[in-house]
Amino acid sequence: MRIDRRKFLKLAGCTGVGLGLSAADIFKDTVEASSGHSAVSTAATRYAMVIDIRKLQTAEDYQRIVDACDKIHNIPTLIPEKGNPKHEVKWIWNDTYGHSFPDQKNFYHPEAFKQKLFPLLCNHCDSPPCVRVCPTKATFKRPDGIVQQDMHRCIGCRFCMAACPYGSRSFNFVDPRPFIKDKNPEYPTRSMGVVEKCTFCSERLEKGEQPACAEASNGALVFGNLNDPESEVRKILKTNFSLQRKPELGTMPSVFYVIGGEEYAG
Amino acid sequence: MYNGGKIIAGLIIFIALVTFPFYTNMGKTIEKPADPTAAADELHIGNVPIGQMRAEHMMILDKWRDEVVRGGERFITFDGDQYEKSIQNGCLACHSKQDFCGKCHNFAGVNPYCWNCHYSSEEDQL
Amino acid sequence: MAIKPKPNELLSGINYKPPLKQWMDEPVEFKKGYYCYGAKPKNLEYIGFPNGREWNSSEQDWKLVDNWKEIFLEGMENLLKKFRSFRLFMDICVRCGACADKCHFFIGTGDPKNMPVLRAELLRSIYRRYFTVAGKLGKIAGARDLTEDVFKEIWYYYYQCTECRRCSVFCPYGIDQAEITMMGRELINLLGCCTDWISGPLANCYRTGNHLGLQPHTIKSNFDYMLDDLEEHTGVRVEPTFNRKGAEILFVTPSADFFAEPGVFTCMGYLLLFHYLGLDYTWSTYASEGGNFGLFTSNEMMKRLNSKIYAESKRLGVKWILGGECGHMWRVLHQYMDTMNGPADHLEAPVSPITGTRFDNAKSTRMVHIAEFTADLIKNGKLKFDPSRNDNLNVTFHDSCNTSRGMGIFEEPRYIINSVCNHFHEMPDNTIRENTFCCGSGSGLNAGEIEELRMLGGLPRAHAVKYVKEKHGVNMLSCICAIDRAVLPPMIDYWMPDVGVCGVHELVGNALIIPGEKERENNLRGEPLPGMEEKGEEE
Amino acid sequence: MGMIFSLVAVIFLAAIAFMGAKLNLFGLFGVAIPYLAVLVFIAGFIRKVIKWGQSPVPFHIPTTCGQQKSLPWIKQSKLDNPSTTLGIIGRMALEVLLFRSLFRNLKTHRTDGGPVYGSNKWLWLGGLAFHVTFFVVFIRHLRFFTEPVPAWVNTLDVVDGFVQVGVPHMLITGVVLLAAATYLLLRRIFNPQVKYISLPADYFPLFLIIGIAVSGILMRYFIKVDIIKVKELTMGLATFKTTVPDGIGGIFFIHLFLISVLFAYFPFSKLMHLGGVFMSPTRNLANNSREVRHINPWNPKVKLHTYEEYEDEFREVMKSEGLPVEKE
Amino acid sequence: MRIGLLLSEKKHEIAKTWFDLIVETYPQDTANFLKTQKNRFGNPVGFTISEGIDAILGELSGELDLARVSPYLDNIIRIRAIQDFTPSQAVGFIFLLKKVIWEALASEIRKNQLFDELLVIESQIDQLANVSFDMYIACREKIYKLRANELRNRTSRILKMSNMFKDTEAEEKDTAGF
Repeated sequence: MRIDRRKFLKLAGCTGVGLGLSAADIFKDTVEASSGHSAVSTAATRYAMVIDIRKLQTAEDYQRIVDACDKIHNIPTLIPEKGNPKHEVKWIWNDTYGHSFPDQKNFYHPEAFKQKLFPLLCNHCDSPPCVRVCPTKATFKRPDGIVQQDMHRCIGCRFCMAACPYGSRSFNFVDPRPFIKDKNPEYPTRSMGVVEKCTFCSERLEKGEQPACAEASNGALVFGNLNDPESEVRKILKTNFSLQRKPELGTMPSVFYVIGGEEYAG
Repeated sequence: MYNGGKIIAGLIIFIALVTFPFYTNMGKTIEKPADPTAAADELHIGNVPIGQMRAEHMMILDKWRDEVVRGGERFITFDGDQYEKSIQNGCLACHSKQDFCGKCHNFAGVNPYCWNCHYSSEEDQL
Repeated sequence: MAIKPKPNELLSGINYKPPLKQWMDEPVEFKKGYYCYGAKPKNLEYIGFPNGREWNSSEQDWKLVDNWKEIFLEGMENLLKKFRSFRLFMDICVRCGACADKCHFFIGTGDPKNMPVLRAELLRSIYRRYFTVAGKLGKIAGARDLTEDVFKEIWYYYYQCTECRRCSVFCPYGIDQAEITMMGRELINLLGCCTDWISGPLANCYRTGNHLGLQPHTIKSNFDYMLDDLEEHTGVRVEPTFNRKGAEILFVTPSADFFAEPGVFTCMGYLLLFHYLGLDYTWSTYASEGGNFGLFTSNEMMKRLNSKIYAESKRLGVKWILGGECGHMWRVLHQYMDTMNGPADHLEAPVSPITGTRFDNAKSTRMVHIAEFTADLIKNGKLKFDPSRNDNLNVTFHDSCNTSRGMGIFEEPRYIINSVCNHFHEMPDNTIRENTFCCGSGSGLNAGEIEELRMLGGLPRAHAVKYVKEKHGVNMLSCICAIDRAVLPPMIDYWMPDVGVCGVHELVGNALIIPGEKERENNLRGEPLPGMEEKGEEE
Repeated sequence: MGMIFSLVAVIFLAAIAFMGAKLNLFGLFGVAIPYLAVLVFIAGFIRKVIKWGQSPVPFHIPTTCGQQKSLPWIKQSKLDNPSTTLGIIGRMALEVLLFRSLFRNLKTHRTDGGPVYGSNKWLWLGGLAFHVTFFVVFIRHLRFFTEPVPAWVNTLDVVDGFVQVGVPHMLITGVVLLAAATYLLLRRIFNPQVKYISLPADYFPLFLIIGIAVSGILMRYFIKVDIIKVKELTMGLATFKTTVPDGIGGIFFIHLFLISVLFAYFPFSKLMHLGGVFMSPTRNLANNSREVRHINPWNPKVKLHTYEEYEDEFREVMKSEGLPVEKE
Repeated sequence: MRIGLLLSEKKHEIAKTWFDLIVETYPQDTANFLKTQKNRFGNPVGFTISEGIDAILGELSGELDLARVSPYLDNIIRIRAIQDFTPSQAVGFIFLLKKVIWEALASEIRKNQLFDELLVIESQIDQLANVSFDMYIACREKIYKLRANELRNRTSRILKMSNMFKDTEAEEKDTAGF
């Protein structure tokens, strides 16, 4: 999908129009679509991630996953005493049950489950609102379902951050380079003034590797093609009960949380 | 001359501004950066003649960038070998940022923003 | 169809669409009512101007001297050497056109050569031809030969400029057509081609001290007559002094103020004010003219006429000088007098004897504008007014070109008017203050033979007055300029009757409560005051 | 007429340069003419300014565009009617940097509800955009005349390319310069008043500058030239060690030649307003002529009509009216 | 009147054509200026003409009330009276309206046989022209009066110099001479 310069300028001119879009407009047709549970990607490939929350037990389990991502993608680390919390950049991070699934009105979930942390990342939605609002078409959806962002084209307008219901996007308020702990010379950094997020490690996929987080998770995070009935992710989803984040918004997330059940009992 | 002081002061400032290139380079001998050794019509990765690469590398890089980011076509085959269309892992694998890119860019005062994001292994405290 | 009318035939006399030529190819056409009569030789002779002769500006042959071209060009070279403004303004105009529609004569007449830029180009084309390298290329470089027709064109249009400086406000380089017009007129005067209307007052002023040629005794008797009137209206007998040595202040105002209506009413205002204050001041019959037609002629003539004021102040031994309401008079006093005839070491830095205020802004010239003087009095609470005496008036204020753009006196007169009147309305924004429109008759253009031109030049001003007349019922146009007072009445009379013209100090005179005055029934014009109409009729 | 002439002249000049490049007259077009042009520019500029300086400012004639300094309780308009040196610096800065006077430009429109007052800022905007961008473009070109290129020149380049559109990234000033110059040209063609006053000398510099901008933009984005060789040539000029590398491309010589023509033409044209604006006596003088005496160096001796002469003529009538006289 | 209806329908078009024709009675450079600068204070001439046109056309569409239309007509004549036109040129612009109306409405008039009504309109225009002549003469008289006042002022000044002021004071009105 190549956009020539002229087209881009035209789009850039529409930025102002984008400003006028309200959230209602953004979600309107996705909500309609979701009510029927029908609109599902029919492409050959739709990458997805299944997170088996049962397999994440110790703090180290969680941290290993985040560290793997941070290191490989040159993600700056927030220095607590210096950093403004707003400056935090996160591709994959952990949060509480309440923050992760605010729409779950079931008070009777097992208490231990509700105490757990959940790894959160970009949901690579099948109907991504961030793509719709991007005035420069820097964010786009690939045929394989990955919601990708062209950093060269990002103008830092942050419409996508406003549109994303999952808070999966971070803005570089400062030059990130001084805050990168272990530099990966094979991966670029970002510059000040652009938005960034999880890419499902598209660069690793092209080399036939698994996403870094999945690789580091000891099987807790499983990556695969959702549209392939034989894929591992489909098998897990077929046999386990899972949750999506805020499914009622109709964004159709590609990240699933296997929650299990009996092990929380007692 | 009337108001001579002010007028001459003004003229001196003006002349100083206009002749800035002359006195600032007084006595210097400027060597242009040495040409890369390859002949202009030899082919570069991507089947582009070196001469054309020199004039239009920014456009070729721009094209490759779109192919990688948008199309997921990360690799290019040249002379039977695969090369990654990447500044960090491709270009800089053969060329030195300082010596190869930097010399001409600095000489011509052209400041691309590639380096804002793309590391070169020879600097940036790596 | 027999009934199809062909009205165009009725207008066959009109030159419909002249081919669009370059302006240089368009010969000047002298329109009746747009140009003045030529100067009479006896007037030029009296003031020692060269090349005076009997000639008629409406005739083909102007009887120019044989070497007129050399005189003109030599004069031009001389002026270029003497005035940086002239040389600069000849060189740097970029013809951006910002000034084009700012000139009241262009707006009124639509004649493109009345755009300030083009009026200046008339002279610039000569400058390029004779004084620049590129000009040798001729027309392509915007240069042209000086011919008799070109000279006439310059003459025609340089007496269609009132030196109002409105163009200069908008010019990005401050190019001032007034300055260029002055240069052009200096050159015209070298050839004895001054207008009759300017040369007459010049000669008069040089001889008798004022434009009207009033001799000392006439001034005196004229005053007596005015004082009788004043006594009749106010019950106060004012006793001004003339040529009195040892007075503290010398008062100078345009002679029209003690001779012409409605100027005399302004003069009555001064007289009442000074009487009320008990000011130790004197008038002069020798320096009895504030105005200075030299400004419209040549800098030397300006100096010769202006010198009388300092000379008289020295002879009389006064401490400082007070000046009445006038436009071009103040341009000269403010910007030229000290340079030309100063330093005024025989005087003292002016201090108001009533309030003790030092007029620091006039500490070198030692001449104060009466609006500054009066505004200071009012601010210090030294004057008692009954503004209701002006209640029949809806007043607006016309900023005069010279005091606006050659001095910047905007707030003082407004402060005074607001203190003495209850009903004041400004004209629309872009027609007042530094953007003010000219009366159309300044710089010696108030000659009767160019009535049409003056009416058209005054049109923009008249329309602004008309606007406030319709909107606020304005019926009095106040101003601080004698030329305005002289020419605005007929101009207003032509465009929209029933708006009067007055000086600011006439309003002051009306409202001022003077100890010992009788119950005022009439204003200074002898018209009944508001509420007194009945009484007036009974009597 | 003047417009066609100027257009043809500029095209002709471009053609000369192109032919020169074709004929390999690099020494002439790359070295001799640029040197000559700069020499003519500097010498001509100085000559003109000194010529102005040789004429004094005999009178104090600022155009006052605001309230004067008078009584302490009346607020003076310190920038539009300055009375101090500081005020003048402010006024001149506003004038030179922000085109204060053009900002005042007026145009009023008739609507059904009556006249509406509006300012007309298009000329101001076009003029300012033109001059500011021209200046920045000029400064930006220092990268061809300095080695190493100073950081501030590089920074300017980065700021100018801030929108990061296109490759090589578009420089805003170049585009705005071309747009503004085109606006100024169209104004001369379509505004009847401005058309009427325009001379060949008004169209010529505009076409020349448009030609320079177009050739520059072509070179940067479309018809590439070898920039390293260009800088080799320009640095040769700057260090007086001239070299003429071959194979630079004709478009560069068109660009360079048109610039040379602009430089050489400058001191003999209206472009001298660059220097003149600083010397305009209606702008650069304080309105303090009653406070401080301004000296006219050639203050003429003139024949006066003295009081004595006056009294001699009118003594009898003065006495008859009781006016005091010096001599009885 | 049906033609009145037609007139008000096409008022805008007729006004524009008439305005252009009037403006073209000026030299071209002036005409361009008048056309392009439609503002009241910046361009009083153009404004007065267009304002007057609107008023006159409004009146023609209904019953012609001279008292209502006169001030507008007067505004235009007052300007043209001092613009170096011959008397016929100064007021002849009224007759241009006949041409304009005919050109705008000819087909409708033919189709509906409205010649009688056209005659009425034309006689109204003639009426306007008559009034205009009166106004023109009044303006010229005013100018001559203003001029005569100034001439008298000049002579009175000479009388004044010979100290005969009191005899001429009654004439000292109006303009002073500067």
